[in-house]
Amino acid sequence: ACGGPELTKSADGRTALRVGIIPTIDAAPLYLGVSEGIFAKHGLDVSVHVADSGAALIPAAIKQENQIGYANVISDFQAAEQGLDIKLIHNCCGTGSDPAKDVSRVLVKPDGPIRSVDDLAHANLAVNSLHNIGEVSIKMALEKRGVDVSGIRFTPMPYSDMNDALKRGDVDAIWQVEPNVQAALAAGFTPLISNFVEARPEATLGYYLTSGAFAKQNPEVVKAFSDALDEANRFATEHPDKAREAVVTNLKFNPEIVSTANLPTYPQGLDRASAQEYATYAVRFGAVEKAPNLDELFWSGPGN
Amino acid sequence: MTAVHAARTARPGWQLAAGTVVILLVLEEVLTRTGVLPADYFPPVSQIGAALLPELAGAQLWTQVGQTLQGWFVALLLATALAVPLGLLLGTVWWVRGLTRPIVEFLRPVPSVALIPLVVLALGTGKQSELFLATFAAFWQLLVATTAGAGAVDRVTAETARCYGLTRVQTLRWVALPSALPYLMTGIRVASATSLILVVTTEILIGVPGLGAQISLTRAGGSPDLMYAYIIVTGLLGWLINIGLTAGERRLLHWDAANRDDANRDAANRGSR
Amino acid sequence: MNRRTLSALLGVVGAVATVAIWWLATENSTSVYFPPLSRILETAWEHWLSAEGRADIAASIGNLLSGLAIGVVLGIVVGVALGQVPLLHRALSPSIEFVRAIPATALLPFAMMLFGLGTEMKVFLIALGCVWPVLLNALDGTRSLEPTLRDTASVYGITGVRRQLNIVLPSAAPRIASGIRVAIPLSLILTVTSEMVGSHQGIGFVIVDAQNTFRITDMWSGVLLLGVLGFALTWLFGLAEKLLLPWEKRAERAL
Amino acid sequence: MLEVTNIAKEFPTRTGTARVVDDVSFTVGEREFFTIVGPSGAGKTTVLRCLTGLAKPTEGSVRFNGKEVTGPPPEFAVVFQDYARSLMAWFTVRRNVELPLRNLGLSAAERRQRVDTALAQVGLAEAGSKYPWQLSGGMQQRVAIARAIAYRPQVLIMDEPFASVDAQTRADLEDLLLRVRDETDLALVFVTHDVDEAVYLSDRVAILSRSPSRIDEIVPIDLPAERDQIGTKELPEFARLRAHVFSRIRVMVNSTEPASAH
Amino acid sequence: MLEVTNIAKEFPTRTGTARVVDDVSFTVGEREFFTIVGPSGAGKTTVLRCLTGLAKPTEGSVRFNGKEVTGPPPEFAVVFQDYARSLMAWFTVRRNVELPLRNLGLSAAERRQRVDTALAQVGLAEAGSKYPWQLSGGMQQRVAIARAIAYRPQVLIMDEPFASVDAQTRADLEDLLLRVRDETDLALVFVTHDVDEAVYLSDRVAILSRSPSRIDEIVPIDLPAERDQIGTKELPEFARLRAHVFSRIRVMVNSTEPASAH
Ligand SMILES: Nc1ncnc2c1ncn2[C@@H]1O[C@H](COP(=O)(O)OP(=O)(O)OP(=O)(O)O)[C@@H](O)[C@H]1O
Ligand SMILES: Nc1ncnc2c1ncn2[C@@H]1O[C@H](COP(=O)(O)OP(=O)(O)OP(=O)(O)O)[C@@H](O)[C@H]1O
Ligand SMILES: [Mg+2]
Ligand SMILES: [Mg+2]
Repeated sequence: ACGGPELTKSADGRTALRVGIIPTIDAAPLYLGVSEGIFAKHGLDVSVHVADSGAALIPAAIKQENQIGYANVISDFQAAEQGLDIKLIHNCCGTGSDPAKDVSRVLVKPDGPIRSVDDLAHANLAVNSLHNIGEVSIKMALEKRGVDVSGIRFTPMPYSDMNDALKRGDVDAIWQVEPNVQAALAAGFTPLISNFVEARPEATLGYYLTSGAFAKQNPEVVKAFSDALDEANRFATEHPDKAREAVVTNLKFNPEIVSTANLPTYPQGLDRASAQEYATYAVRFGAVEKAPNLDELFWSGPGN
Repeated sequence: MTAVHAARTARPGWQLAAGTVVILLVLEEVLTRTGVLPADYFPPVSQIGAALLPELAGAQLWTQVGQTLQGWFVALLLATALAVPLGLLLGTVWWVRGLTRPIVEFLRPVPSVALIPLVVLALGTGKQSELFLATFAAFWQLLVATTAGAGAVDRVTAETARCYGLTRVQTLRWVALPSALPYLMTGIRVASATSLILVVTTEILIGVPGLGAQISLTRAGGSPDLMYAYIIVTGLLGWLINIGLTAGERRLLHWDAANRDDANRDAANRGSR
Repeated sequence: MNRRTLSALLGVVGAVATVAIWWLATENSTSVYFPPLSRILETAWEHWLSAEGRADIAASIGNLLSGLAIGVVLGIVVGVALGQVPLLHRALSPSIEFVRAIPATALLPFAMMLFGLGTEMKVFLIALGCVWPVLLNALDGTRSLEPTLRDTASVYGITGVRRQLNIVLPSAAPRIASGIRVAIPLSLILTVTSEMVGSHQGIGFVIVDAQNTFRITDMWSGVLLLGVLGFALTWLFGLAEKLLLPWEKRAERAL
Repeated sequence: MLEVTNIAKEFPTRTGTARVVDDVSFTVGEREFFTIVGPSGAGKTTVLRCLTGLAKPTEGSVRFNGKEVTGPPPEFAVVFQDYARSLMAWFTVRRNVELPLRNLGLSAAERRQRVDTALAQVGLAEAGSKYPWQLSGGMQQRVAIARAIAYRPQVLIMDEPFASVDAQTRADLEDLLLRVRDETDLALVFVTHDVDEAVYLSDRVAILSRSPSRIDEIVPIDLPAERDQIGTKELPEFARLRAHVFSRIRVMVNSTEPASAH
Repeated sequence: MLEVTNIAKEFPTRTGTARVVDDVSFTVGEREFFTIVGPSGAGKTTVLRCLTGLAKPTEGSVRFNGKEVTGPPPEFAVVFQDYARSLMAWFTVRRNVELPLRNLGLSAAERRQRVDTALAQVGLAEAGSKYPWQLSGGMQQRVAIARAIAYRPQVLIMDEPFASVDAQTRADLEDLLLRVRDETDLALVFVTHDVDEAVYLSDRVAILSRSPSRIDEIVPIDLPAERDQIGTKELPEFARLRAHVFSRIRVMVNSTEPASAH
């Protein structure tokens, strides 16, 4: 994409910025950044745009329709591998090191065919999309536990349908993320592994991104966004209740479920180390063919 | 004549329809309450209704309804405006039809959903994309209907037009179009649902504001009651739209055998004997 | 040369011209989203002719044909019935219109609830989508049955199944055919939709997977295949129509 | 056998209802050839439609063998004025004629034989395998007649059945009708614009007034039962009846309507 | 003015082609009233279709004012045998009659006036706002006639235009045609099954043989130019011509076809 549309300024001189996101708890800092005036402080007038499909967010960022987009780490690799010109500019969300606080679980029916982690080796496991972060992180976690992952079958379906499918026995196990984990637990399912934490603790799982062209033309805007997010992420980490409230008001999340849900971490800066590890496994499990060049994929600051 | 008469015959039908709907609703309630249908993911109507009520009172729902309706309407209008003249042309000029047939048949099965990334890239994530995808899908359906209808002109009627020196355009307007109209109106009712469905689907997938975006949000947020409430609003919208279309159709096609009041009344008399 | 062969020839010309334009327009394209046609064709050739590709096609076609067949038969039967029993029509039409307006994606959970994840669920979704154009056309076609013909049937006591087969169906046939023409591409589209969930195989699965992993050329090759299939199905239907509705040829196109 | 008592028929219009048939009563006896004549637009077709139960009279009643007619009785056959539209374009001529016979419990051979006979009788022996749209107007009309005859009804109702055939064929078909009547004890209700034909064929001729129509007069045709195209038409009584019917129609046509006013 | 030279028409059939018209030639002069009669199925409608350029003769040619006819010339108007289908169900009677006038460069007032006149002439002054399917058969046929007359063609081609109207109205319409011919220098090509009508109206009557048809004879009608329903029909010459035409048709009908064989 060459050139791209001009940035507009709002009345008080702030730069208007559209940020695309998928409707998850991961979006909380973004909303808080708006409502708490953090973006405004950094000269940005951010509007949040929600889309169900990540497949639409990256083209929108490339077209600079949404100047900033979001995708998880594996999708980022896949987009880059196909030659899409994206730059990762800031951590969105990640995982801590306490398995109990993981936002993600693999769950099974208590009376189902899968009773133990080892049984997962031959499970039919529901994930939201194949060849993606669920599949990769689960395989990573299981390998670290010494389970042979070659026999697992993954079945794609929307998160919202998984509990039902498991209950009916269409699948043997499901991979859920918050807040659906809470609903799954409430339905009486047994969690087996906390795959994000177990795959790699303290990892960044998703990044804010922009098109290479935009990053090149508007380094100071990207910098301002990145700085603002540092603050927003910190704020969200410090005020988990406000983070929960933000997704309830903005994304219509069910307050009961959200109140008990684990929150992801909202890490500072732009973490490359965990991406490196994910890249290795992504190649190994066939999500991408070759490891991405992280130097190119990651934005290296306004100096560049 | 038609309107008065329609009102008169519509009344008993209305009660019947309402009765059927009530029966179906009660059935759903009973089935979910008794656990024949899994209630936690397919909530009973009373629960959906309870979730819907506060929404009905708020302004937000109506804004979303308005946005979806607007998308539906503009897309259907665009599709009609494009498909009808083209369909008349294809239906009446054999060589144009021959020339374009493979391309038309090739393009028709292209799924709009697969086009989403391309459309987003070309048109962005705004209303334009929604309109494009909905128009694209509705267009082909209307084109088929119009082409078939224009091809079904009675031979004698067409020859009459030729004999009295009607120009090509006049023949299209006064002969081919009215002849195609019964087909076209059916096509419009098919395409109307398609347009609505695609508007809602793009709203779900790329987050254009409207009912679909709400469905997507409530689904992600783990509130199936609310999600079904929005789905039901979508269905109701489709139903209301159809009432409007059917009424319009009766006026427009009052001359068609299907709507000739007397003939129908006699037929009904015979049917009920 | 008669008009039909000429028309077919023109079609070839049109198709070749379109392909040529597409080819030339994208030949030097560097856009990831709009790859050169030559590359799409190459990818299509490689994938769809491989054993895996053929298995994908076979899986999809099986679902598609079953769904389409069920949809068409159901559409004709219900449409013809509603068209002749006004009471039934009035009673059911709100419920029908309601269901009709709900997107297939929103119906997925319902379909899964009824049928689980298997083939039945996909066939159900495809049939549910295809039934509407056929149903509405059959309904309207039946309703506008030529009054003199209707009278003829009742005078000569042509009733019941005989009436349906000899009078109602043939006269609604052109409309029903136009409904089926709409249903065919719809069945392809719904095949894709239905394979978004719970599938490991199929054309739709390949397209959606390619889309999710940004393999746009693969996605194009899937779209291309759908186009080819749609064309082939419509063509086959045209042949069947000619066999089933031979009297239609009298309409040697009046205008 | 067939009693029509004070029937009236109204059609809904934009502004209310139009009374098309005002008050028509007559009876048709066994084996009777009953003809209705009247100005164009008088309501003849409408009366026939009520008679067969295809339309419901707004007032009055129609009884066949004492039973109220609410739909076409199986004993009736009808040749419609709009004959072209009463044929099924998707069936051959044979199939069109044969279709009504399927309910009569006949063997295939019997059906075939009846169809062949009827087609030969109307002079279409060779057109059996054609489609209706491959036939001339008059031939289509004769297919409709053949269909009615092959059905062997008790009451045959015909609405201008010979409008599109040439004079010679018409005479042949007229005689065919008379012969069929004699052979099968048929009653006929017949509408025609040809006064000669009406008088030649009928036992009684009813003259309908302009719409809203009433029966102006029912003329008994006291000609010898044995009719023949030359002999009967030369009888002075024939000429008298013919002149009488014709003059009544003229009065009806000119009564209030400015036909061909200029 | 109108020259038909050795036209033949074949239709494709399952087994090859059927020759329906074998060899027909005639010319129609200015202001001439030219009538074609012949057995049902002879090919009259087919000849008319070739004449108007609606169908292409397999052999031979049709020329109008020296120019080959390949499509309906704007100077022609046609009343189709299948009149009901030639009316547009979606337009009122007025609109049906007015439609062809739109291309004649008339003002709205002139158009309205022409439509009113034509409808009054055929006795349908009051039916203007009805739809064709609300009319009786004869009324529909008269709408088709009104449409042709309002168009004021140079050549008027009519295929059994009075088949569905009563005797009195028919006579009125016949005289209307003659008057219009005299007033507007119209030429007419007319098909009828009514021999009296053919002789009464025509300058020449062409008798068509059975299909594959040829012209059996063209009979010049040497009756005084001023025709009138009573006087003309009482002339001995009228009776002679009538008998002659009738006997020719009888010969044609009975020639090979076993009409009403039993
Ligand atoms: N569906 C209808 N709606 C309104 N008026 C109608 C309808 N059908 C018939 N009429 C009117 O009823 C009158 C009688 O019609 P009908 O067809 O019975 O006449 P008819 O005697 O058969 O005439 P014809 O000899 O011309 O066939 C006509 O004036 C016609 O306009
Ligand atoms: N489309 C067609 N295909 C095959 N045969 C046809 C077709 N149209 C007409 N014919 C045949 O041509 C012959 C003449 O038909 P045409 O309609 O010209 O007769 P006609 O003289 O007008 O008869 P009528 O007085 O009954 O109207 C008929 O035998 C008919 O079967
Ligand atoms: Mg009538
Ligand atoms: Mg003819």
